[in-house]
Amino acid sequence: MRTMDDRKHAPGEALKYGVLGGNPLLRLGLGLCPALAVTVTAMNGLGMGLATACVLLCTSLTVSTLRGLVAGRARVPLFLLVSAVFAAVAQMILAGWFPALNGALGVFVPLIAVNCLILNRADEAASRSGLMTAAADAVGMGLGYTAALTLVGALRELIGRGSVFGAAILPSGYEPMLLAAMPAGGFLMVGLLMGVFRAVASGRSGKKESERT
Amino acid sequence: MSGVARVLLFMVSCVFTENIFLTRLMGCCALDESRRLGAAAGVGLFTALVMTLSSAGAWMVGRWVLTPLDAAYLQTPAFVAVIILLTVLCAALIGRIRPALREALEGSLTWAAANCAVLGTAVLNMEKACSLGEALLSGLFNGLGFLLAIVCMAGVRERLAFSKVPESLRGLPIALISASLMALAFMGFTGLA
Amino acid sequence: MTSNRTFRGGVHPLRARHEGKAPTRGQTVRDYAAGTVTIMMGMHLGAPSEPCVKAGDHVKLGQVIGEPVGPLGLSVHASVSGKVLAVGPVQSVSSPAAMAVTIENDFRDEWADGLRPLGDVETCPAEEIVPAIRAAGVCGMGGAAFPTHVKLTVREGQFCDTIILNGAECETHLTCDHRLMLERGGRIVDGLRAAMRALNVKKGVIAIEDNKPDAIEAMRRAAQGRAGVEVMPLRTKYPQGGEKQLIQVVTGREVPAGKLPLDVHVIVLNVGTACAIADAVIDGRPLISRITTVTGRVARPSNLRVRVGTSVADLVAACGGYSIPDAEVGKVVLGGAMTGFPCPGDQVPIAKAHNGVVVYSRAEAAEPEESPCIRCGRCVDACPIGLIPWRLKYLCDANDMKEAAAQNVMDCIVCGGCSYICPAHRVLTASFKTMKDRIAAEAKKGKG
Amino acid sequence: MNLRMSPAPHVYSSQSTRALMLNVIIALLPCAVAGVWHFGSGALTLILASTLSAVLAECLWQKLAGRRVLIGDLSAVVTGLILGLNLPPSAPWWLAVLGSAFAVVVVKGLFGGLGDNFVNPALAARAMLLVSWPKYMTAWVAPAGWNACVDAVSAATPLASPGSFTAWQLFLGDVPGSIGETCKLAILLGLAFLLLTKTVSWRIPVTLTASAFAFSWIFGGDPVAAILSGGVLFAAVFMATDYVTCPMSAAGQLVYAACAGLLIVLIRRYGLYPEGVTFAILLMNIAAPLIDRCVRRRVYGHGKGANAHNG
Repeated sequence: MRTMDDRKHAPGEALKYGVLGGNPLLRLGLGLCPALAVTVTAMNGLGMGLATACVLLCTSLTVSTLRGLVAGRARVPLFLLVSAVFAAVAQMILAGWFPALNGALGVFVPLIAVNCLILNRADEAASRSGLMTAAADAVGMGLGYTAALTLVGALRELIGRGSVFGAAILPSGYEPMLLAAMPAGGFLMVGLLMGVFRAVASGRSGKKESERT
Repeated sequence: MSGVARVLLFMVSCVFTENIFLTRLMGCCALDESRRLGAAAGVGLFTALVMTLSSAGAWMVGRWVLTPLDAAYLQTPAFVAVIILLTVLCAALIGRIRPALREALEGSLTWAAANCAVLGTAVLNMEKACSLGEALLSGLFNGLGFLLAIVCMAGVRERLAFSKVPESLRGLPIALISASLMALAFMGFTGLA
Repeated sequence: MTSNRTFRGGVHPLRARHEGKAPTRGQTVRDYAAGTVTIMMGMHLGAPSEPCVKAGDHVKLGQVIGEPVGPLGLSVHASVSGKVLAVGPVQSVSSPAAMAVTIENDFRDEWADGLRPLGDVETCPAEEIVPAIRAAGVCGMGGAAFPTHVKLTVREGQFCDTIILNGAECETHLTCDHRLMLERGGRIVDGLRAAMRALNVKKGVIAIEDNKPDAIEAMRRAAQGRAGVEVMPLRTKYPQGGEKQLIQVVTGREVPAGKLPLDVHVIVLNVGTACAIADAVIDGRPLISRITTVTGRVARPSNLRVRVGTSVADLVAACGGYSIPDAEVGKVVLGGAMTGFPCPGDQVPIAKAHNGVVVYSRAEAAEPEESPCIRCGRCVDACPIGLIPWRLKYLCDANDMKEAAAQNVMDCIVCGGCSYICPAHRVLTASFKTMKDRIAAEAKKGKG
Repeated sequence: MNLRMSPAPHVYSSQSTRALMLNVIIALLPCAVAGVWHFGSGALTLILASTLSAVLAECLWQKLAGRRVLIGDLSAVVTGLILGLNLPPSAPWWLAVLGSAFAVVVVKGLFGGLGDNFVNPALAARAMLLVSWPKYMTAWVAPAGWNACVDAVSAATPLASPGSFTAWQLFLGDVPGSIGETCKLAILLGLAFLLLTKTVSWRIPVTLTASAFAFSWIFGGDPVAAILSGGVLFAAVFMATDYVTCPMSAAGQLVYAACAGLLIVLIRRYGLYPEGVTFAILLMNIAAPLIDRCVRRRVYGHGKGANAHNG
């Protein structure tokens, strides 16, 4: 039987792991700040997720290429600098082509540089593996993060405004619950979703255990 | 309004009304450090120190180096470099003064550089086009706000250690839900400054 | 006659619906001797004594039947005269197999000759007092049963400046000390003076809760003209009679954690113990009887002067039997309701330190169901030494010995106040006792 | 004879969780009656809706989470009742239902149930409703008897228009405001009952009120009006005294109540929200674990006092 780690390193499995079982936000608790701050709407969530995913991919590839050059204490600062460079690039692209989204995300675009998700993947995966594996890991994690942010954004938008991606979903008589769009609502939504994900995952593994025996 | 009153109002704004952790949602990655009160206070103090210094440092680099060179696009990497430098310096300083403390915080110190509250404060200072003194104070007060939030959080979490929290919510999820209720309470400060 | 002298914390079980003293408070002490007595060898703190009689022997009143063993050893004396029926293990309150000597009473009460009376406590040779107490087998009669001669031994470098007689009797239900003070106040003062003279102590304080004004009056009269003896009324509050609380209230000193009262130059004796000291010194009488309060669900609640070794069943019979059908008897407690020990059966014999027998019906004995802690803080208010019981409880449940010790669980005096007051009926005191025993055992293991 | 062997103590005080909760419910009744007297059918509907839904939500949550159903301890009734009395009389019924569900499930249940929540459920729910649906939570009607909410004559509270009501009106509750908080006479009756039955101690209600009085005087307001308007008294008696969320040590409770009073005045005077009581007490709830840690009784035989006589 292959271990979890083996599975993570096969590209297809890495994708699935990143989106579901090892979802960076909802299972691993990485990259919390943007997930709480900008996910007021589904669109913001999607945009933030994709931008982070791109920076993650580029950083992972770079770190993987440079692996072996730096080790020990100096590695975290190096990862930070690499992701800062790509975050600056992402900021310029967003500002140039998607100014509205860039405005909505605000200070959290440069803050991609210090997103724990990127640091964690650079440290745990990219600096220890080849280009292909690093890329698969980054894409899986990036997509998983994007999916989670979009989900949080969609739910908060639905409850806080009655719409998803700007399209009104709930009947016009719905009285939006403004809390959902506030910081308190963000904390609550992410916390609850994490609990749900964990409950589902433990329910599944429990089921598997019982099937096996 | 007198200078002292303005500073006071600015402090209330940073620490309570616009608390960087509970209202502006930066530095939440440090949520995991808030399990024990002692550790939380240590991390909070260190972060506040780094924040104060790097706010000023980043301001100097931004205003005196990047602006004259017309290199604003380098702001993020440059600020990150400043923050890393100051973090390492502060950690070394603490190691000199209180070696035991340095050892106790070893794991968390490096990551303080990756705390987005630090970079966030520096970036926001540039956006507000404030003076050096204001940048320094902003770093200090936001750092205090961060300290307050994480210490309160740790107090609550130490209490939660005795609670019958459902299995799937233990740890980070219930910490986030606690933070949610704290953020709700902090909304009461709205309008104070 | 009310007093404001008290400690911080505590509870008021007497003011609540559990006023248990009323039925026996006004009853003169009656003598009672049972047909057979079962005298345990381990009635005191310390190693059980070695039996020195065998089945079939005839023993006289006051004859030594158990020889002391070890540094905390104590002699045991026959409490009746008659034939030894058996020497062997019996069920005691704390152990299913405690070594004991069973004697059939011939009701002749022939005294054995052995102990030498010293006469008047004010004139007898001071250095002979402690040996006399030791020979008489006197131990603390308030509950802990610590050998009294050991307590009255002051080692090199230590000194004692105050002896406190504990007449607080803060436990619910018990009135034996109250009656003793009313009926034999002079003897109590004699005992105190004997102890004071033995250790050359100038100050003796008799501390009494202010719910016993008649006892305060009686003791004041008895103490008149006696050198250095003073009666001090205290506020009625549980556990006012706790050793540490008493020292704090009377002298303003605190016994440091892990230390003994003598470290703050104080010795605390129960009034019953003082009486036993006087009997030993003046008359050369060993400790063979004591006053025990028998109350609760018995037909005639009374204070009985009983021979050591009388069974609970005999005591109840002497009080007219159970006032409820036998099947309805739910719990029998040796001692008071706050700290007493539950009896495994009514054949258990009374030891030197058993000051009460309280009988509960099944309904009264039913424990309320434990529910979640609501953090009301009543336990924090009630703790006489400033612990945080609700938090300790979680640590004990999690078996976190290190943290529980750091939160001072070892300082818990197991008074029961927190458990009594808890509206969620959490099992607090018992958990702390278990944790204390466990930590003590661990420490012993580490040492040896 | 089958004797029980449970360890000491063998007696218990007559207070139980259920009895304490029942005392609080009884103490709340005068406020509820006064609220219905002033605000009529709307108030009654809200009180019933919030109480019933709180009990229902507690029952459902405990079943769903696989826990023992403990609605018999009446804590859900207290939460629902307090929330209902904290709503504006003209609020829609579904607001009460949502608030109760939030209080019982999110604020209390997720943390493990009674005793495990760190903020007062009713207060957190009220704050949630206030920030989520401000237009309902800040609409007030004049007290006009049974049909007050049907006619819905909108009116300003004493906090919004100070000086327009006499102290007597404020005391009897003949003013616009939340259902339970207007009639100070009813609240004082409740307080007297709670003190007589030793359900709560005097420390928090008295200190909080005194602190609000003193600080509003210091900040240049009318101190009498300050404590008679809005929810100061109701919160001081019924919400700040919540066992679960206030500090446990006596000294800690004094600090807690004094700070709460200061915060109330600060938020009222400088904050966005006209009434600071809810947020002030929530904030102090958060600080309570820290207060309990800082203000601690010295343990007998430890520290300075213990060694004073040694030597």
